[in-house]
Amino acid sequence: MNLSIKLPGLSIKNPIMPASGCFAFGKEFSQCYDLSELGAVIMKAATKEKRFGNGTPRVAETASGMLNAIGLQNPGVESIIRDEIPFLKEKGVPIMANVAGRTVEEYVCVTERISPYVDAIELNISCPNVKEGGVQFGTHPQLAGEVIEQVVQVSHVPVYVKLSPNVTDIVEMAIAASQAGASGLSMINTLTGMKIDPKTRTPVIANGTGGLSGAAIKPISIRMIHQVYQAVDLPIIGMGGIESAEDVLEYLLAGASAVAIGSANFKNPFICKEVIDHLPKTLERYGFSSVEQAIGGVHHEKAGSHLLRS
Amino acid sequence: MNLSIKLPGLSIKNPIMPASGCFAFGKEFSQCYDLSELGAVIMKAATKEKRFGNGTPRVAETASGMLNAIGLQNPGVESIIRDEIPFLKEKGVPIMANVAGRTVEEYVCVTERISPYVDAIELNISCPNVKEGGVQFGTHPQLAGEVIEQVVQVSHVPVYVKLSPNVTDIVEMAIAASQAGASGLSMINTLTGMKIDPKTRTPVIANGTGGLSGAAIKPISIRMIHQVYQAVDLPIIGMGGIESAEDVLEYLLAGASAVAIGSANFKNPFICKEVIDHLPKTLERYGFSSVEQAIGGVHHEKAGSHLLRS
Amino acid sequence: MINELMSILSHEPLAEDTYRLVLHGKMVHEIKEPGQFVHIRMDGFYLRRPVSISDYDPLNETITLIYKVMGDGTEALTKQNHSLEVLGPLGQGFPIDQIHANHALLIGGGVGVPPLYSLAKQLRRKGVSVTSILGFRSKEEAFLLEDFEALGDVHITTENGTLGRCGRVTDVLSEMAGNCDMYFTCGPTAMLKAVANDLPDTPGFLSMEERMGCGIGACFACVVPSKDEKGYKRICCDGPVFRAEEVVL
Amino acid sequence: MINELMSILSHEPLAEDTYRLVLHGKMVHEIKEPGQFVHIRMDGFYLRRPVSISDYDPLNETITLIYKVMGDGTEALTKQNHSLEVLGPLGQGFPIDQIHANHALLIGGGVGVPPLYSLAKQLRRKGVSVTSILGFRSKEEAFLLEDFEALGDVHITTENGTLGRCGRVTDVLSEMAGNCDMYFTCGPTAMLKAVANDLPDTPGFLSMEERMGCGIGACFACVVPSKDEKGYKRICCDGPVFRAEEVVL
Ligand SMILES: Cc1cc2nc3c(=O)[nH]c(=O)nc-3n(C[C@H](O)[C@H](O)[C@H](O)COP(=O)(O)OP(=O)(O)OC[C@H]3O[C@@H](n4cnc5c(N)ncnc54)[C@H](O)[C@@H]3O)c2cc1C
Ligand SMILES: Cc1cc2nc3c(=O)[nH]c(=O)nc-3n(C[C@H](O)[C@H](O)[C@H](O)COP(=O)(O)OP(=O)(O)OC[C@H]3O[C@@H](n4cnc5c(N)ncnc54)[C@H](O)[C@@H]3O)c2cc1C
Ligand SMILES: Cc1cc2nc3c(=O)[nH]c(=O)nc-3n(C[C@H](O)[C@H](O)[C@H](O)COP(=O)(O)O)c2cc1C
Ligand SMILES: Cc1cc2nc3c(=O)[nH]c(=O)nc-3n(C[C@H](O)[C@H](O)[C@H](O)COP(=O)(O)O)c2cc1C
Ligand code: FES
Ligand code: FES
Repeated sequence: MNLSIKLPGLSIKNPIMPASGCFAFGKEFSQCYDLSELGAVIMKAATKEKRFGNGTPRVAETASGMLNAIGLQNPGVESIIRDEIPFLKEKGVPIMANVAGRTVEEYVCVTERISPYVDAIELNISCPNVKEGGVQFGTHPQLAGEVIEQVVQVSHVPVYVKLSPNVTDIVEMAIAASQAGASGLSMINTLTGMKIDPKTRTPVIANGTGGLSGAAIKPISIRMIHQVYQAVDLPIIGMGGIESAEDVLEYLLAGASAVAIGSANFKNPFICKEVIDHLPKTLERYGFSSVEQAIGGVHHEKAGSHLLRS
Repeated sequence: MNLSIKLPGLSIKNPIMPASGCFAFGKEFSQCYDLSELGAVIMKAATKEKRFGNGTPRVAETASGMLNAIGLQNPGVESIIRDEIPFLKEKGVPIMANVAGRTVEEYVCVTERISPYVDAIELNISCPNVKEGGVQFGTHPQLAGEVIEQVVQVSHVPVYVKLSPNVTDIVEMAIAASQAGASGLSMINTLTGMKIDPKTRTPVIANGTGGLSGAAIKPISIRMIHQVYQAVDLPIIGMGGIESAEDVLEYLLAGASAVAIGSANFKNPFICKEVIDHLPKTLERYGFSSVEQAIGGVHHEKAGSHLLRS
Repeated sequence: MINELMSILSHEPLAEDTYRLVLHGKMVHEIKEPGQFVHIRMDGFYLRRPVSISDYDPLNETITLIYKVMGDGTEALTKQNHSLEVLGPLGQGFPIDQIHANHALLIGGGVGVPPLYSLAKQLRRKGVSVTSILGFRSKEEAFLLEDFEALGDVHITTENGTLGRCGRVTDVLSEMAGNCDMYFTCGPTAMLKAVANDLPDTPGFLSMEERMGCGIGACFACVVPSKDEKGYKRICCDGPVFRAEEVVL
Repeated sequence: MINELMSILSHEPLAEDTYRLVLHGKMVHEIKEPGQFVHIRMDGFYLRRPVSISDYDPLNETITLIYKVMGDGTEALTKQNHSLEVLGPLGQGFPIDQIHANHALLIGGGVGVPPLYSLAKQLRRKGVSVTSILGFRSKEEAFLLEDFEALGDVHITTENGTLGRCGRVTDVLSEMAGNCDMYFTCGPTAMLKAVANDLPDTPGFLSMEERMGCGIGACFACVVPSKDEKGYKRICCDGPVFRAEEVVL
């Protein structure tokens, strides 16, 4: 079974990567399995300076999902280059750097610094958990276009834009990214949510709101990828609630070329490896002979062969 | 324990109502309990002519939720007035009519016809499951304002506007509704989603996309109500994933004045009555002596009393 | 219709991926006719699962279900051994009291077979002769054969030919049709359609399937177009059993 | 660190809303020191639940947890009787091998008491005298009293005065402080803060709590500000046990 896939900047042996922010810089999970088994690693967001992030509690449990408001805590781009990337390089796994910022200048500066050391950039214009920067770029096509254009100009490697689902029209955002020179899309970041504790009468998350992730959001992500696949000719890294090889196949069929697994790493730290192990059999069971073949499958299928009706 | 609440058009003895589309016109559920136990009933959407709706399958299961694309099937406003409303009147339960349409004219016409027979209108500008009409009004503040204004003019009873969560800025929509003369808001309708069956390589729902409801979406609804409560001075009927009296309290604290229970009626047809029965004890346990007292509670609470920290 | 926590009296494999589940509870007293169904709730699943009542015994207060593992929900069902939250009985079954026939033909495909069993028993009790055509994918997946044989002639088809005639139920239908004056069928919609087409002049009843939300008529998830003025039927409450001429397949 | 399906050897109420759970498995061999914890996964809950290891026995391959019902997850935990998916051992516990003390003071509040038990036993094994101050809400919620008494002096406080001194652990702290040359404390953050403030000159260790995502250091959910250059510690992997002067409470 051929699991490999070629994407801008990433020639990966399978389409499975841990999602940004759910895997730190890989050290912790390297206790669980050999990181070289992964298609690639998407690192935790990098900002120019180190950030402490939001107050705690930073996570809350929801039905089939969770809220988080970490607030982009990270040691800053220089420390990531110095202290984190060498470890991943040594493991021999392709690296994607998730880049965040408060201003266009910060995005540009971080990309300029980090892009020579990684295989691709994931431009995070969609983090709902920081007060300034981040999400406003991700909800206005014009602002998005501006930051993407400038980042693409300075980047040494292809730039994937990570889209926010908190928008009326995801296609409009995807088109803006495409026109601004993005090489690919990452879909989706978290949906803004809140949980209130009736005991304290306050939001559970210190920040008030947090980003909703996990199985709960999968139908929204699948819908958005399905829409964007039809409208924009860019490869998509799909994510949101992936927990099994079947879920991966659903993403591929919707139009993703590769996927990232986020919160499920917390449920089961071995999940990425397990999904990789199960993927060949799953593809086979549903009649596919490669990952490539499944991509966008639902768009090519003729209607009318519905199981219930046959 | 005082559960009663006074809203425009609705003086209700408790804040619990079945959500539109999940209770038809009440006949089926009247086999389960006496409908007069309910705060009010929100009827299935009414359109001018009868509609058959979408092809089947129309529902799919998701993690802690479901997708539906019924497509506003209903017998048409005249039949609803003639064949359905008398039954509910006889039960002595306040009635809210959910009004849908393809054009401003249809919304106006249905409201004109039905409003004399009911206590309030829930203006459905947020159904994601019909190709034309419906959701475009719910995602553009200006279009929303226009239809709301005209509907308010002809309505004999207060108009609540049912907002779609599929927007970048829910506050903007709420403000548009308020400025156009709405008496209240209903939040939220379903989020557009999709599920793909790898066996058939097609979407499970015949319509392709469907509306996501259930516990999965509760954090999104709570967040939106929390935002809108601060920005707009209109009473809010909260909904999305309510399954327990604790959930009701969470909605009240976020800023809802009453709530509607939708998909959970399918899990447990007795749910509305059970929640009403549990509500007094639940309010008491968390230190409230009435429903009124809990409304917007999280906005009045001073921070710093967090359980985990005390 | 009640929502009952029913205890599980027995739960055993019957054929490949197919299980027989015997439930105990008061619900049995509300069953009106064969062909009604129950709606099963399980932890971790948002929607209930509809399953036909295959047999029931008011004296011992039992309801028997036969189901096949089709996905995660039925897979999880196989692990239940203590009790189950069941809503039912639901829908309209075969109107046994109004049926006047001499020789009934029962045509069941796969998990369409179970509801026909209790029907067959009740038809015999009324003095109606019963011939059954039961279609399965393979010998390993076939079940209830002896039970049906005790009630009349049985013709088996399997898609892979490992038991009975190789092919589908419709392949033997023409040979049988002449003898019967009424038919009853349950199975995939495509099969129902083929059967109804093959027996245009015989009065017949179809038991239908569709994905369900509420199961009680309130959500309009399970509609099928109908020939009456209203234009649709809800499978969960107007059916699942319909007269063949009522619905548009 | 392993993820193990551990079998449940016993699971019984210990005090009001408080349970003792004895698990069997290989994980015990990886425990380095008292104060480490495990991360428990249960069906229907998206996040795992962190619970301290209260006692462990490599010979019999058992791990003992003591937990209190605080919400839906721990409520569901009480119903588990067969096996449990457990990730562990996690975090840094009390560095028992590096501890040089003559007389240790242990201060535990509520469900902060369990991890101190195995610590107390190991301190005694090293020849360190142990005095314990255990605080509970009420007599009904108190537990492990005899177990601690077997290891040294025990002072009990309850908030409602139904057992021992009426009040909080800090109310008896000053009386004890003089005798000890090192302290160890676990409980709500407010209590840890009060204890650390009351014993500014005594070297001490705090075991902390925070809501967790991964439990292994990868998500940054569980940080606490620290006094070093990095500025933070992750409770799940740098802790849960810290030297009092390391963290900012
Ligand atoms: C009136 C009625 C009677 C039935 N009687 C029987 C019976 O006696 N024995 C039996 O084995 N099966 C019966 N079925 C089919 C049975 O309901 C499905 O096989 C079952 O719901 C599949 O659930 P799952 O979780 O395994 O599959 P999944 O595919 O994981 O289910 C996902 C969702 O789709 C629904 N779904 C999937 N397939 C069907 C289907 N064929 N019909 C309706 N809903 C479906 C499920 O209920 C669930 O909501 C009946 C269906 C209906 C409508
Ligand atoms: C390192 C560590 C060790 C612990 N050891 C013990 C122990 O030995 N005995 C014991 O009874 N309890 C212990 N706790 C607390 C225990 O984790 C919580 O009581 C438990 O998670 C509550 O779960 P719930 O589902 O009942 O509550 P819910 O409020 O329903 O839980 C919702 C979410 O919040 C989290 N949460 C709620 N309260 C806490 C808390 N105090 N700390 C961390 N997360 C929380 C839950 O894990 C879950 O993710 C420990 C916590 C930590 C961090
Ligand atoms: C704890 C946590 C931290 C995250 N941090 C980041 C981040 O730093 N940058 C980013 O682009 N996305 C971040 N995300 C979003 C994920 O990468 C992913 O897009 C989202 O969680 C959906 O996938 P999932 O449902 O598999 O978790 C974070 C998610 C979680 C749960
Ligand atoms: C099957 C189904 C049909 C619905 N039909 C309507 C409708 O006709 N009009 C409407 O405004 N909302 C409709 N809704 C949306 C619900 O009223 C409600 O806003 C939504 O489902 C969220 O609540 P819940 O999570 O409790 O289901 C429908 C929802 C479902 C599940
Ligand atoms: S399943 Fe709801 S109407 Fe039939
Ligand atoms: S819980 Fe993830 S870093 Fe501590």
